[in-house]
Amino acid sequence: MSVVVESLLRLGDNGLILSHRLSEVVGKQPILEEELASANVALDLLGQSRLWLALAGEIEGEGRDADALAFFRDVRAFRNALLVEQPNGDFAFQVARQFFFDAWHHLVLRGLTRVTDHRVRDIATKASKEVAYHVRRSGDWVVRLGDGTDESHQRMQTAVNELWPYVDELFMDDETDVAAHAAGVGVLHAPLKAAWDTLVQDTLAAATLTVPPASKWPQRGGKQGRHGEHLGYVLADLQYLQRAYPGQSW
Amino acid sequence: MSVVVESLLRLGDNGLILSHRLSEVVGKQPILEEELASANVALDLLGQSRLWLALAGEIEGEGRDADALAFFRDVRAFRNALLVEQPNGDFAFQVARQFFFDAWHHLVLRGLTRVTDHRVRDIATKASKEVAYHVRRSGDWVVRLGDGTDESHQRMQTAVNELWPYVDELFMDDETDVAAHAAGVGVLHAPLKAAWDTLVQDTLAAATLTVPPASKWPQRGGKQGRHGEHLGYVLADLQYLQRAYPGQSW
Amino acid sequence: SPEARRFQERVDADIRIEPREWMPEAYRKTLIRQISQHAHSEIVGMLPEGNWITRAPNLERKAILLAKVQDEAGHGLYLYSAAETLGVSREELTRQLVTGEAKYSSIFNYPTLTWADIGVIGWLVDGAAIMNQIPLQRCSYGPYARAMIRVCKEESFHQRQGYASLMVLAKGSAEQKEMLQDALNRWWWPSLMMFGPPDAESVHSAQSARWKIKLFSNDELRQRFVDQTVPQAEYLGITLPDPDLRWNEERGHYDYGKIDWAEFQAVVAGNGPCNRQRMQSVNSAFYDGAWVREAAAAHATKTAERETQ
Amino acid sequence: SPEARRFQERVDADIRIEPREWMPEAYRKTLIRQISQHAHSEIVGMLPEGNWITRAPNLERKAILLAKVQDEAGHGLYLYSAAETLGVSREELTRQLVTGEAKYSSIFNYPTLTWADIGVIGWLVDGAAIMNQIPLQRCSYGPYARAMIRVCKEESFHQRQGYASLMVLAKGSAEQKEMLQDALNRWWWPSLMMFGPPDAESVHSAQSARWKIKLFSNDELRQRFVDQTVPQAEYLGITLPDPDLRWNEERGHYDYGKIDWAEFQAVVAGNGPCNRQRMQSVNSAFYDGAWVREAAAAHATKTAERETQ
Repeated sequence: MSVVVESLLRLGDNGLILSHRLSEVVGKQPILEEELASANVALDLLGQSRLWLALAGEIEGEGRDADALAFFRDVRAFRNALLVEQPNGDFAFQVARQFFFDAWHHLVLRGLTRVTDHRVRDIATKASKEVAYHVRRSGDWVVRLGDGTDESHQRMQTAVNELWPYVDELFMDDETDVAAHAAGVGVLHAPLKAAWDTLVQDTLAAATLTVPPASKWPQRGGKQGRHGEHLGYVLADLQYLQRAYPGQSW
Repeated sequence: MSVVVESLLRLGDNGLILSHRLSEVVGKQPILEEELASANVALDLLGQSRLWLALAGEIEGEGRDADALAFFRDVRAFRNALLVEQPNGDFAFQVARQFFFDAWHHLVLRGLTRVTDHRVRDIATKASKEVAYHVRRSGDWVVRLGDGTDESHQRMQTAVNELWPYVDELFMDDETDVAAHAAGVGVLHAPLKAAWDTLVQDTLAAATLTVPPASKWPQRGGKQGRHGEHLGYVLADLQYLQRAYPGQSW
Repeated sequence: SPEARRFQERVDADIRIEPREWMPEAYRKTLIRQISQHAHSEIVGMLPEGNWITRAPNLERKAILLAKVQDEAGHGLYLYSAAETLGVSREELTRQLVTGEAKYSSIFNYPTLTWADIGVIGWLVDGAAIMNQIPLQRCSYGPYARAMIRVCKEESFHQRQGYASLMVLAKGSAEQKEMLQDALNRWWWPSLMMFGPPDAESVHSAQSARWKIKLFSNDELRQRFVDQTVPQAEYLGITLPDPDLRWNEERGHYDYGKIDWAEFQAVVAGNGPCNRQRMQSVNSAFYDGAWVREAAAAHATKTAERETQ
Repeated sequence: SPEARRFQERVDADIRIEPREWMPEAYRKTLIRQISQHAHSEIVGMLPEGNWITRAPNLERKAILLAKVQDEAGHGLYLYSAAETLGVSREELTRQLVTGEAKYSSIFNYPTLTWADIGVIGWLVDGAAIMNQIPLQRCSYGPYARAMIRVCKEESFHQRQGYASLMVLAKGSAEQKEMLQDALNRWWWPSLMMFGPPDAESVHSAQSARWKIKLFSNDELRQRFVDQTVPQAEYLGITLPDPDLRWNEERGHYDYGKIDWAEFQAVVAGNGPCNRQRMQSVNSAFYDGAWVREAAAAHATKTAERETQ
């Protein structure tokens, strides 16, 4: 598979899997306003994913459209980061996962608005406006929960600590990243780490939360297709209908 | 579909779905000895299910074996009672579900050892020995939890109350049951209710638990294929591999 | 009283009643009950449809369904706001939902078993809801009437989307047609029950009609719904599960079979297939989320204190 | 001391030490650690395999896997019993597992991602375990040696079943072969790590060898495992993911590449892909189930009291 396709799948799968996780908690949010906000984020991510996957399929040129890529790949062919496949947990966990992702996602999309490939630029330009709102919202929640009650502070700190080992993967560039960057369709992620650190440290400080120490052995492999045990269950639900009734229109 | 096949599917699907629920809690039991016992029950039910489904497929004569029936029917074609598809809940809930089912199952199997069809008799004879142990075990647990601590008593009573509306379905005979009985492959269930009531009342009494009042509007429909929302998720997991890789040997 | 007389005159003259105006206490209470029940229905209604977002058959349908369920949360919000103008707090309304004191539409106590259920809910359940709500755009209470205008617009959009998704099934494989017919068979009668008990047994109706917060009777609306739906079903090529359904030339309406009101009463009383499950979902969202609401309140207080320092 | 001398003489003469006999405190402690670590591994080992019971590809494989995982619970039980003969309670052993004081085999901190992983675990992980355990059937402590006889017999059965399921994949579709190769690629190195650090870095070994509770060194067992596995892999038609693997005529053994001991240390230290997940499962089974154990104990007490009345 070409590095271009591979790098687009990474973008598309992050959106698809995180929107799936958010879809699992529809109707179960603690505040009605958050139902709207959370569904909104899920919709944005799903919409972006459709664009990235469609472009991946188009460039691949083997007749796979966004649906074929979403519904007919098995777990080892998915390219999302491990962070976004983590199960929902409590609201603090959802907020931490979202904030870590959004902060990274926004930086990546801003970078993608400046690559040479205009198709990638166009999607990134649209998406980065949406994600600018996502990161404001999730960052606000980190602060509210961190600087809320003792219980919320504790939960928020636990969530930050538990998800911390999944952050480094977002900034590790492999051969695909390097090649996609050289091909004018991708960005290098390592250089974005400093800006991410600044935003996250400032936000955690405002939230009276402690920044965890660097992970000694960060978790990685998602974007190369080495996932955790949870993703298989996501796909079982996500793909059930297409696999049970293949080749039909809906 | 013939009433014979239909009535065998009901037996087979009960075992398949309940063993699936028990499989979900493997490795998560509160006592190691119960890991063994619970897996043992799951294995028995799975084994029985394979026999019933194989016989159903054989009689149907359309080339479907037990695997085809287990892995390639969608939710509306499943014939298990609503009771067995209820999600696991806490240990008390698992115990109550198991006991209500086992007590019924044992009576049904004893009845089936006396029908005219020898294939049904043979399976029932083997299965009823296994299920005699199941009902002793689950009944013992009802007593231990009911007559244990205040907390366990409360949990056990809650479980009994929550599952009570799913009991009546087990004893409602529809046209299929009547016809299968007439054809010498099935039993009527309504006449078994008195024996079930006696066992359950005695057990709940020994457990210092209260027998709930009769359900005013009992839940039903499972054995006609009208399930709850949970079963679809069971099938998504159960059938994933077969549907993702159709037509392959494993 | 002169106030009461003046109030009724304004209602009779189709002048909207606004929050700060005088209104009979019974009018206020009836409206609170009616609006909040509608709001609760939007909230609980998210559950049976939400059940299929993760399993939608393609990405476009998934996005449409997610957006639809999001709209329902939005409708819940407008309607709670409309109820709040009558002097009841959102907290109190939520408490009534969580404790089961307040009702929500019984239709949401049925399970969504297949993908076709989602389309059928859009077509029939939203269709019935719109039939109920269109007249309420002209109801006497201003905030409610305005909320209904917005809700109806969105619901009509949902209904068209639901019907469109059924057209695809109707033109699809034998399995898809069967799935569609099966969903219709299960949802048809509960949809007819959405209009409430027959007029003969309906309470409060006369007073509500005088107050213009109920503009047509249950049976009138039900008949309109049947009349509207039959040709749509024919166009889909599916059969409504009612052997007594036929055109009555004399009445100029479709006759339809006897509704099983015992089932309706059982479901209203809490014994439908999913009542417990829905209430458990509502309760766990509420109680498990209490710490989040407390945290948000605590943070808001801290922020306000810092600003005044 | 004379007791110590006599103890060592019996060990040297291959006479089994039994629970009531005198034994050095260090021997007892080492055995408790070794046996309980083995027991804990059986318990935690249920999780990665249990992950595929509900998703097994056919009913026969499902039954085989369920029975296998059940056997592991059984092994856990025998081994806890063997440890208990050394004067430690099951409660204490469980506490050590739950708090993370006691270790379990690091291999179970890797995820099972596809069905092929289940076969590969049977083949390689059980294979490595058997390689470790066969000599222990002759170890100096009677209850442990006897437990190992039973465990080895069942594990060999599991290993054959695992290998048989891989043969089906190896003869299957291109997708299945790819799934098999991929699983091998992920499990090969962690399997080699199961034998523990290289002899040069291994602690306690000399004393354990003298006590006959460790009869071969880590590297000896690892080499045997490699020598046994290479022809099995060839028979399956798959490639072990080690470019340095080749037959060394001179040594009469296969040479193999350098093991990434940094990864091993990271996983042992708690940073493997699934360490947290496994410990969360173990903890929630233990804490969420506390009320069940309390109830069983309370009921047993009540029953005993009634019987003495």
